[in-house]
Amino acid sequence: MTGSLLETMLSLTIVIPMLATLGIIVTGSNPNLREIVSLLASLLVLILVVNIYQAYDQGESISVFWLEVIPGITLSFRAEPLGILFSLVSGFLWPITTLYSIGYMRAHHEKNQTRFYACFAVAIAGVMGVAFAENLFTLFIFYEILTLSTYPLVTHSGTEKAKQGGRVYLGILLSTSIAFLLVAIIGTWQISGTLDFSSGGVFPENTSTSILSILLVLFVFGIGKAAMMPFHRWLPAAMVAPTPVSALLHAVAVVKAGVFTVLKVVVYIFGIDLLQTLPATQWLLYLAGATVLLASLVAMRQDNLKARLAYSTVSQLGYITIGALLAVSAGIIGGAMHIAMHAFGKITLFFCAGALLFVGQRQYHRVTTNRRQLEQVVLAGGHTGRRSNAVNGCFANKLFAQYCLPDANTGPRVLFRQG
Amino acid sequence: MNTLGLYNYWVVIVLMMTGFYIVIAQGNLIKKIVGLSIFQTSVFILYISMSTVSGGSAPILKEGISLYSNPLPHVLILTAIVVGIATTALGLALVVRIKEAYGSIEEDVIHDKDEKEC
Amino acid sequence: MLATHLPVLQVIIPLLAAPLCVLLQHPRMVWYFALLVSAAAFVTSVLLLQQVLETGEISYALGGWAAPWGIEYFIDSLNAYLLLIVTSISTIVLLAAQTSLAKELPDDRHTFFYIAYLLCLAGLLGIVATGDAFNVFVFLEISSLSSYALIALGKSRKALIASYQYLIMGTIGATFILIGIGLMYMATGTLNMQDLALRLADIPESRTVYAAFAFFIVGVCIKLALFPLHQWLPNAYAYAPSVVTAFLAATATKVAIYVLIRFMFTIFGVDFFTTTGPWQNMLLVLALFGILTASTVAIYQNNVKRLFAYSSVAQIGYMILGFSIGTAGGLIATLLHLFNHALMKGALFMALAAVTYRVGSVELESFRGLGKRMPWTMASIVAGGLSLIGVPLTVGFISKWYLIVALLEKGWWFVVGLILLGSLLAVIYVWRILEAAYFSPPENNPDETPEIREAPLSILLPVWILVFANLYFGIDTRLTVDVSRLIAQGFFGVSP
Amino acid sequence: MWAIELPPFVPFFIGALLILVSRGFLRAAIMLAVPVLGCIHLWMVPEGIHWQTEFLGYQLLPYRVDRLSLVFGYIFHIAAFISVIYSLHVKDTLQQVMSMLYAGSALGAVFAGDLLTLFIFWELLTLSSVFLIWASRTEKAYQAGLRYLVIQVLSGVILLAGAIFYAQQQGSLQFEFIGLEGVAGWLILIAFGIKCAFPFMHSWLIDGYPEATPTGTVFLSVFTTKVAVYALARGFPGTEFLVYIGATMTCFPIFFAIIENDLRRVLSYSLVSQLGFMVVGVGIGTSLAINGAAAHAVTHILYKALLFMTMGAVLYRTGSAKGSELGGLYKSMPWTTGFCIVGAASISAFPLFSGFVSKSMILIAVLSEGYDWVWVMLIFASAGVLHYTGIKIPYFAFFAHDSGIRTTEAPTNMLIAMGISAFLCVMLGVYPQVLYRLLPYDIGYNPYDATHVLAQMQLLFFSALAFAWLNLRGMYPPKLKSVNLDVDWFYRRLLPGIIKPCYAMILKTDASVRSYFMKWFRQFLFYISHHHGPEGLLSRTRPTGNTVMWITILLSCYMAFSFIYSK
Amino acid sequence: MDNNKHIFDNPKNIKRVIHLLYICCAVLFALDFVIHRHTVHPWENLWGFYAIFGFVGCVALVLIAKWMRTFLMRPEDYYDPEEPLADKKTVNEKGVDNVGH
Repeated sequence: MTGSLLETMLSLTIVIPMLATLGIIVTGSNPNLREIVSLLASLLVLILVVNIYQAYDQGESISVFWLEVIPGITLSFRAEPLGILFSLVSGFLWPITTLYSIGYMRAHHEKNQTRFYACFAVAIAGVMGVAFAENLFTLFIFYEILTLSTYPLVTHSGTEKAKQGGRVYLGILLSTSIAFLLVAIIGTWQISGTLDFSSGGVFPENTSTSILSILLVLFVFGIGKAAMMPFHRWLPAAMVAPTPVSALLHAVAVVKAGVFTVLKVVVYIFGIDLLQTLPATQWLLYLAGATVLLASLVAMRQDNLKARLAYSTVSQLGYITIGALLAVSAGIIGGAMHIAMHAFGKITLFFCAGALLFVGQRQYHRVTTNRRQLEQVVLAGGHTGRRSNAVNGCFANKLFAQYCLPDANTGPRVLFRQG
Repeated sequence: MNTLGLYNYWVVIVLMMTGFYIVIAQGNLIKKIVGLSIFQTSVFILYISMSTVSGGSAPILKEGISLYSNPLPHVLILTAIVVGIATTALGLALVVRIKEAYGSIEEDVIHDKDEKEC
Repeated sequence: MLATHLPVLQVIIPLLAAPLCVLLQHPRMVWYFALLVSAAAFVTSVLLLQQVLETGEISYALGGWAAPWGIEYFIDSLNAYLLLIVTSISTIVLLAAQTSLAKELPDDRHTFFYIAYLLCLAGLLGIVATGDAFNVFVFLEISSLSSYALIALGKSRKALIASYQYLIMGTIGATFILIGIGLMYMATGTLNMQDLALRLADIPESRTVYAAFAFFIVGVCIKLALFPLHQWLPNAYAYAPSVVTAFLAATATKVAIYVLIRFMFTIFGVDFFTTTGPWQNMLLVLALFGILTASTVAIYQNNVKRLFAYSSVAQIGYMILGFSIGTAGGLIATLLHLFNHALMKGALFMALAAVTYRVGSVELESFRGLGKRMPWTMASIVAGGLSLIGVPLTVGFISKWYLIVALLEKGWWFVVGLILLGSLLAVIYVWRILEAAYFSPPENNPDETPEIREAPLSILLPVWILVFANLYFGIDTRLTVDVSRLIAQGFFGVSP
Repeated sequence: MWAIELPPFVPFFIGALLILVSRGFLRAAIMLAVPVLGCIHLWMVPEGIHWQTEFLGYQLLPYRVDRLSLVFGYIFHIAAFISVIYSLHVKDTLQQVMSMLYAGSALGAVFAGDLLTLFIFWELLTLSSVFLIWASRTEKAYQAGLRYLVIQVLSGVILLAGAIFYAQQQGSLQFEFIGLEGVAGWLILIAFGIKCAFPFMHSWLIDGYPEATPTGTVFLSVFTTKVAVYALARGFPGTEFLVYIGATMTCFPIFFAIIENDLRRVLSYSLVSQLGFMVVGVGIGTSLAINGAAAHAVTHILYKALLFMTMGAVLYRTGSAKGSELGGLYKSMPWTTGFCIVGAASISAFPLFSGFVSKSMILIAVLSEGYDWVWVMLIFASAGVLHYTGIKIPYFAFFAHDSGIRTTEAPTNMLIAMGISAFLCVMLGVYPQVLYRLLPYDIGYNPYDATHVLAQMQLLFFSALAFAWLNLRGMYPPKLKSVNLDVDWFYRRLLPGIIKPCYAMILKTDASVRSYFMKWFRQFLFYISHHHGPEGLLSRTRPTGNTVMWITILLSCYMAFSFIYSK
Repeated sequence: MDNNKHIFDNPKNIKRVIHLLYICCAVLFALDFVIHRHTVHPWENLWGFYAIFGFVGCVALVLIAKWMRTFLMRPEDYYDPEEPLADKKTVNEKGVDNVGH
């Protein structure tokens, strides 16, 4: 494939969902057409990302430049392994979620379905933008697009409770991203003069450790989508959303964008060698470990199935953050893999939860009375997210533990095991 | 004696403070405008005072006089006086309208009426 | 030939056109005329900017008397930049004036409105174009007096009170500036800005200069509505006719800031500002207070116009903050925000004009459900709001970016934190509107008020021009950043 | 010679799938055919490593055949076959599928050549087996199953951690001798130990097995613990620590077994005790001892399955397996009674029964290595086993005081299954060479010499005498409807007892901190809105004078500064 | 059901079984003198070691186990979640049927 075709394809992964948004709005009055547009766009994106993956696999370097906003700060995209992985996961799950949504939304006779599908498509554009962003600025933009486009989804039902949840959702995500992430990004710009992701990090060698530590902390907390405690509240708060949205939040897009950003920052802004030398890394590791544990504990006490799953997600994200902060290559690999594994696991769980909801049983204890369904859920969960299993979760977990050792990070390791 | 020598500056300050005090303390809208005028007047005097050249005569061309006060501030202050008049006029016009609309020109009364409206 | 007279044409065209309006009694005709004048001014300013960028500063001696004796019109990149902002906004606002005013003003007042409008425009342009300190005062008063009149045209009787208050304070402010100028003249014996700058640098710092400085800065701060001297602004903006609000919000305060920059950096000099006395810190503290307090107050406002008026106070805080850093980077941030804020507030207040046109009220309550009924208007409010917050790809982001970069250069992390806190407050007050518009059902049954539909094109068009500019200058920053850089370079001698 | 080298778990997993889609007779046929065919297949497979893959730079050997694994492989097939027959009457897809998966996982674990594969099957064992407990579909079974699941998963996670440490230390994941050097060894030992029901880790077994379905218990008794024994034999042979662990395991459960009322629970305790023998054998680690442990595993699978089957049949027919509720069943279930006695004789290690030929190997190995006190403990346990299992089980279930329960003989398929295992018990007892040939090490060993037989007979008969004497004197512990505290008390009573108040305290603190914070926050908000709100100080329309005052203040400030700074 | 007399319904048969046990024990004990055992452990040489060990050990086992009941036994519903923590005194040895005799 020629380079320009590939560049176009890369642009298209972002443009197609945007166009789909328009198409959805235009065809809003005809539900069938509207949903066909959604599905088509999702399939197209899937095909595109698969092609990009293959091209990259064959050694092609794909990058595309859109425009320069401020001298040195550009809107540009590049396909690199982490991003491709993330885009593949999301690209694969989007059609599935769309299919599920069609059934779900119709069965529930939800209102404002056009808005729902439109926002959904924008969110996917955001995801693709985050995945392929070549620099922090581009990433930040799409990160915010993702935040804003999911708010209407979270508050879809329009009830006062939904709005309350939506406020918490938006409040935490926006405030962390503006108050911390943006500062961190500008700080990075100030220190290194670039925002481009480059392997090995961007900071000059003589940068003071304390400044870098502050930056790291700002980054980790600023990426509110990674749901590090104590900025995790938005995730349980967002469970008021319809189930397909929860799937979008937990599996396809939002939280994954968060931890993905953490990974990107760790690998391409700090660089793992530098990260290992920062004192803040240790503390954040402990915090991530605590997040894993506490969220699991809280999850156990949740009666609402979706809340339970939400806290479980918080806990799982902690694993990925640990993987990133370990600052060793296999930790990164483990973290990246766990993005995919957790996505598949959690989406299954949420779909099951949605199915149960359809039967009218949101409360966990009521579900237990229907043992058969519980078994299904537990089985699905057992094989994927929660119970470490050969098929997926374990590999990621394994890698973490493996590389905890050279660091002698006993604390997180022990915590990890408990989880 | 220096202090007394600059007496017109003291006048400026006294006038200015008087004007200010009226604007701050008086609730009556017209009185406020009066205060404002006094305040502006102080500035006129300031300008005129500073244009004085000791021993100089008024800046009117006349034979035999070689030392004149600086005429420029006088010119400037003419403009300022015009502006001051315009301001006062506009202010008074507004007060008339306010009186029509509220039936009062006392600031607190007007304030209360606005409060009630809400 | 004409090109050499551009600086004076810039001012003289609207100034002379204003009385001519009396001849054109028909509202529509006056409107066309005013629009034409404003467009001409706009073209002039574009040409001027071009000229300045090509050949450098332009000095125009009025009536042929050379400076420092005669009055000089002096245009450098800063002036040209400001002229462009003022004329462009004025023209765009005028586009919508006819339609918007039709609902807000009786027909017989239209002529009067356009006279005042053009006078105000002329005043603002005069302030910017002139190179003579006293002339600044004169034009300031021209613009102020006409803006008092414009505000008093508001429908509500509160507009009268607002106008009156503005008059008192504006006069005090202008008079303070006058005193300042007088004291400067006392110290130096010149009124020409370039000359003043040269002579002030020579003479030893005296109490006269300090007193001039004190009077001047307080006077300007009243005009630009720096916290806590902002109290005239919310009411004036809230109760003035919609187009007036849009025009004043986007231009008047900007021009005041120009005056501040010009006097501070050109006349008193950067060193005076940064090294002697706590001027910098005083402004910084006031600006920060302004940002936080006004943003917080904005959150609680139920009148959306008033809400955005408070937001303006906060935004002025950002500009003064950048100014008070006293570095080239800070100045760039201020200048960018000057331009960008004009764009966003212009767009927002114009959108409010559209809402007023259809709904008749800008209370938050009446915004409920507007997202569906007036999609384009509300979309423009979304865009403007996002810009206000500083979301990337909007102009708001650009200026905030430069502001933070400038602060980080100084190492003022704490201030960065406060600024971002201000942004978050902006999120909240913008979100309140959006939530009402998009996520709240209309208060009354839509069937009962079927007349609420999308605003007419004549209002929407200018709104969307501004929204588009909001986005365009958020993406393509060459013009604004380059010009700002050039200006800063002029003052600080180095390119940041 | 054998073209296809399928790992033995594959037929079972395929079988599980087929069961899922088949019904009735076909399903039964598949279930029967899988172990038979699998066993024949295994017979043909030569020793060696048959599969190799690479994963993350580690060599994985998912299918390794040697003599140690073969012993377990064969007996697992046989046991699976018997258990399948026993459960033929069950019409429960969940149980059937899961039991197939369970058996397959056990085989997978036994033939795993590396720790990662072992871990995978280790977890699959857990996941499939827990459904056999849940299949009872009672609340009690559900709770017990959850506890079982948690502990088993814990074992798996520890194994994983251990494996990772091991890989870190050794650079290899190969599952060979591990030993207790370093953290890895200990972690892996603990993981194995949990599954092997080491003291204080045994409660899951006592807790879980009796709650499973009658047929499920049979499956459970066969696989999980024996996989653990196999893993110990593979990874920790000759670890002295295990000798003492094993000795403890043989002795302490018997006290509990004596006073236990639920006969299936008694069998569970006896299971732990018998595991102790194997662990001792592994701990000694000589070829005789390892042989003994392996042989004991084989015989134990057969007789323990037989005993569980008889109890299962009783439970199936009467609905209870409580000693206090049973009695006199020999009248209506004579065959079952007979098989039970065979099983009891086997577990008690009467000569000519299977227990004898394996247990004696371990005893001799212990003695010859000079573990005197361990030996004493083992023979104490050997004597005791007659009490709590050999006599107690048949006595209370089938004889003793007639409970008045009259029922019918167990279903035919159960009888056949019991018959086969009873036959095997006797056969191995009479002709042990069949068993010995399969064992990992070639040693000439003959259990039937006069010394052993006599000593064993004396031990057993006098033990029986003690039973008779105590019983006649009325000193034997009566059967009481009760539960007896065991280690599970710690996590079922003590831990919740501690955690609940702690949790309550934390919640209370949390709530009060939260409410304090919220109160503070609300006050803050109130303060903010008081000053900034629509009628607040800062947003009210202030009188003009007010601003002018501000102007004056600001001006004076500037003036003051001006005068300070001017020279 | 069946009202046939079964083998152990006749107490005599029980007696017979017990007597048979006594005889066996006696014979086995006697055999110790007859058969020479090759022993590994010195204790094994003790006269009647296995017999006595078996008897004493089992009696001790049972007595200890019975004693353990005093602190291990709890009512059957001890762990049942619905019930409040049961009072230990509710376990009444007389109340439950004694099958052991």
